[in-house]
Amino acid sequence: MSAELLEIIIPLDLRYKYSAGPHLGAFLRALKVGKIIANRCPGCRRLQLPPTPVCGRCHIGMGQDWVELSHQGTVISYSFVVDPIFDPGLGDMRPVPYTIAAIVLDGGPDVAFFHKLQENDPSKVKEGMRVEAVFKPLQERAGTIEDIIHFRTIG
Amino acid sequence: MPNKKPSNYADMFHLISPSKPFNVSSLDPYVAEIRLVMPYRYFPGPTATRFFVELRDNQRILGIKCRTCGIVYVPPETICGRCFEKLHEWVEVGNQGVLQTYTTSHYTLPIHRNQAPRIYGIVKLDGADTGFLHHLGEVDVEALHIGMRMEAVFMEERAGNVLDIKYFRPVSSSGSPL
Amino acid sequence: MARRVGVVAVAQTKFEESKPTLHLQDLVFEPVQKILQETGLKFTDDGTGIDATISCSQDHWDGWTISSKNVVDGAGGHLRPEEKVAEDGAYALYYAALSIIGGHYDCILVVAHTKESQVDGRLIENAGLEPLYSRMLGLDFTSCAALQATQYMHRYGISSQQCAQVVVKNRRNAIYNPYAQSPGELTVTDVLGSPMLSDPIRLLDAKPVSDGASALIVAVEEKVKKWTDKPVWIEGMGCCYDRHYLGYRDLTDPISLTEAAKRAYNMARISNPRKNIDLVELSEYYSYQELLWSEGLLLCERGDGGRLLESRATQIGGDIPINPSGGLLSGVPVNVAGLNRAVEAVAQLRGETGGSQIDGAKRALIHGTGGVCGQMHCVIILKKG
Amino acid sequence: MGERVAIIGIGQTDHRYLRSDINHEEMIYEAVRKALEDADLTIRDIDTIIIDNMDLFEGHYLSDAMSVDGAGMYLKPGLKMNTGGTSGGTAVVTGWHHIASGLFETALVIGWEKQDAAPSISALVTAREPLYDRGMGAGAVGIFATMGLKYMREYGCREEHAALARVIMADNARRNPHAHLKLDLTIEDVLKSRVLVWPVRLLHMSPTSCGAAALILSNENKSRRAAKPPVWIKDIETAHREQSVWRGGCVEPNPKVTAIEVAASKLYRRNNITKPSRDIDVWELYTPSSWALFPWMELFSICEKGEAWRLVEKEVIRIEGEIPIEPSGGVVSTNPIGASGLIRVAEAALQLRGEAGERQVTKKAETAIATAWGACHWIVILYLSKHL
Repeated sequence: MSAELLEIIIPLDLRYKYSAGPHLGAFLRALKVGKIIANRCPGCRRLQLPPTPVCGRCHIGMGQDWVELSHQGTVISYSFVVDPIFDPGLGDMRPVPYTIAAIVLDGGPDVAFFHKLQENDPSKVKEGMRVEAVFKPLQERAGTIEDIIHFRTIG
Repeated sequence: MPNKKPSNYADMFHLISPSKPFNVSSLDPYVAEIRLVMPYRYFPGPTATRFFVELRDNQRILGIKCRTCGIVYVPPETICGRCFEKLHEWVEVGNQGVLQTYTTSHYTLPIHRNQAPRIYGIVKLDGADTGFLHHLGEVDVEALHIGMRMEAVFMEERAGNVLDIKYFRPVSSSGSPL
Repeated sequence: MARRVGVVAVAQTKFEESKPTLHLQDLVFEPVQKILQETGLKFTDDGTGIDATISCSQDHWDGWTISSKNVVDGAGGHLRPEEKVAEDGAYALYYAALSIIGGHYDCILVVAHTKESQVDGRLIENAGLEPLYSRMLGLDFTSCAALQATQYMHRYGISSQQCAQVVVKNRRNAIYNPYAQSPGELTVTDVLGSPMLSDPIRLLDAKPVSDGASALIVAVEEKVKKWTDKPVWIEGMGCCYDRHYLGYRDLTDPISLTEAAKRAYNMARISNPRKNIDLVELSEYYSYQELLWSEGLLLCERGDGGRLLESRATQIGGDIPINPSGGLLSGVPVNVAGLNRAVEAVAQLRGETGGSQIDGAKRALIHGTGGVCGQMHCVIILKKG
Repeated sequence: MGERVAIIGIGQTDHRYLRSDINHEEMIYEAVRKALEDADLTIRDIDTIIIDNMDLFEGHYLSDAMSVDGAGMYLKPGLKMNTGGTSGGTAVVTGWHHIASGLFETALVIGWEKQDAAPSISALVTAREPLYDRGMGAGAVGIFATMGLKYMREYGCREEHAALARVIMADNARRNPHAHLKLDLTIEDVLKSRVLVWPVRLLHMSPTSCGAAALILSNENKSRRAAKPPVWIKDIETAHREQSVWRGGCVEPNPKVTAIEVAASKLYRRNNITKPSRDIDVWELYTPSSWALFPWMELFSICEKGEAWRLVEKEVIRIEGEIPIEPSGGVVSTNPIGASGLIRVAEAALQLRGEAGERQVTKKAETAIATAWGACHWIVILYLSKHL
């Protein structure tokens, strides 16, 4: 019996034409003009961010009740990504380190917004800290989540 | 042969060509291109390893026989799916056999090294009870027929996988190699 | 069988070659919303509504690890049971019915979705072949099916014309189906003149790329009777696996289909399927498969699939109509396929299919299949209440 | 109700970081063989087979199809399930419904994962919305960091206590021949390990493992004639959770009732479990991080809110203790994801049989809870008993 270890590497490389649908699509288009919008469930009246087509609790369609949220908010949770990670969306290693946070935007208390923080120093990131969205310059925005570069510390 | 250590993930990642995060192709309706690429690493296990090593080093095709049902599997399988027994009894089979079925594919996918057409066939090698799925080459498509005698052609450079067989081609006496 | 299970309601989206306006969540929610509105049922914990959800989708097709995440919100998974069958939709119905027979649930929503248009499915199919001996050759399910078709047609003298007639029949049937993607009057010449994909399978011999979703509610007998006056009962079901590697199988003999069918026939006490079944909705991803599957289902002898078709028995009005809805060849997404067969058969048994209605249809067979060249099959017998 | 369901066969591989010696089918075969031997059955005795794994972890589309020979599925009925981290638990539940239906006498349930195929953290990135958080999200560490932070702040527990929980699980794992990580740890070792996101350190998180596990389930009739004493799966419950929570980084601004609480209370009510710490003898909770242990203990009502860390401090959760939790060493010691939930059930069943060897709990074990957790705080709970 051969003691040799063979291995066979077969990449899976798929490219999806992915649809955002009317609700997530409206949110992304709003980012392009510098707005963060959420939608309100006609049943339980809570906001969904990012907007979704259906309320998981009421099982009813979300309709078109849109609310614009502040660019400022409060960090309720955070995480530092320091370890190198292969990103299957890039086909490459993701640049690290970066800091991600769950942020409750002013005017949108029902669900946290998930984004990066500018601050990467663990000693300076705290729950309850106030942050503000930093958008790319208007002409560079493409209508993606990356139109917000990150959230910077304020106050 | 030196024992090769399994590659680490970093080595695998280098096989992938990077791309932009995603492209928005339309804003309304909102459609974006999203990539999902992963290099997967498969360890063949002892049976397929021995089979591949024999292909690579000796250009020999081995089969494995189930003692319970008597079936000779080529390519070999560790477990007889019918009897649920582990297989141990290696047998050498010829590199010639009979064509069971074939097709010519007329499209090219990103995973293909060469442009279409691509001819596939299943060949039951002499001494085997199962068919061997592979490419066919040096073939006059019009003359291809079920029952045709075929033989394995090996790659010059062999890496220890199923592609060490380049393809099966018609045996000259019965077929019409180009 | 301790408890009898029946279908309360069915719903589906229209099938289209692409649905660029819909997120996967939108796609799932569409038939669910329809079925909730139609039945007035809600997701409840007290036995007065839907007890659980069983979904069907595939991570590869969605491009999403844990693809049922797109199902949870719309299909009642929040703080409630939701389970995903990672197989054809017929298996989801099979599992839902089992769970009700077992007694833990009384009413289950089954939902299946796929957006084939969002990705080149041939690359996914390539990943559906074992990596050592098959995947590296660059095969996809169409080229594998072509190997099966060549061997099957050679062994039994099936002609390309006969396969083309399946396409003509099913596309014509689809004219009466408002949800069908590609209905139309085609001729055998049209089919034989379409571009060759993998010899002998031409473009029109293969199921087109399709987006859509289907939903169905099953419940225990008492509740079915309470919630609908047009019940359809699940009389029998069976499923079965064959081996994977093509060279280890006799591709011309769909034994796993026959095994699955026998299980379903035994449970439904069907001795003569051709006689006892009024219509068949089967999953033909390629035209030759309708012929081969009709043999596997014991509707005719091995090798007689072509003759069965030519006898006109499988047309609407024949004695064993196959795919009066238009079948997969008229465009039904993978994964949704098997569940949608049930949706279509229920409509037939309820007499709601208009121009394609089979007169006096009492018992239907539905079939779903998964894996390369019909490796595994699921057969379910439905009966009008 | 339908047929009663018993576990009559248990098998698992030794779980390791790398299984370069074997392919996935051979790994599955190893577990299935052991389960059949344990039950003194052959594959012919098996009526149906349920299998689960995470498709994108190995890159296999329809992995059940390419596991037929190794799993013994040829010409048998079966299903493939996939519900994320809960998959292994879901597969057992699926088998349970199969037997309960009366249509099958025996069911073989298999969970497996071969995480040496690709780094699972990369595969897990694809569990996120591609147009929203896929480009940012990375692993589950943040969830447990928030959990730990909150727990420390509210209840006065310190890092040492989570470290002690990890030490106990490591001690248990060393007594489990199948466990992946068999570490000899001190509290100091844990506290010295690298911070991933404070307070979660490297040693607090579960490893990536290769492994397979198999269970044979059967009905009452067959179980009476089984080679080993049957362990009954008395009841099951599943609850998932909406996506908005997940998209907010799995953190809720105004925490609502969790899936664990909902599912556990339903299951307890149906089975007259009024004081879980007394009514349940062994717990195999699915704790992907030692920081999850405290909230889990409280959400499962093993103790009052804020009490879990004190119980751990008293070391009552040890194998010799009054409330043994994770005697197997838990998910932090062994995590072949598709098998992890199933291993919880297998380990709980071994305890009730009294066959857990060195990791057998000291107290008399007659009832157990095994769970599987995953995705967006989804949960599957199985209630096991020695008695019908």
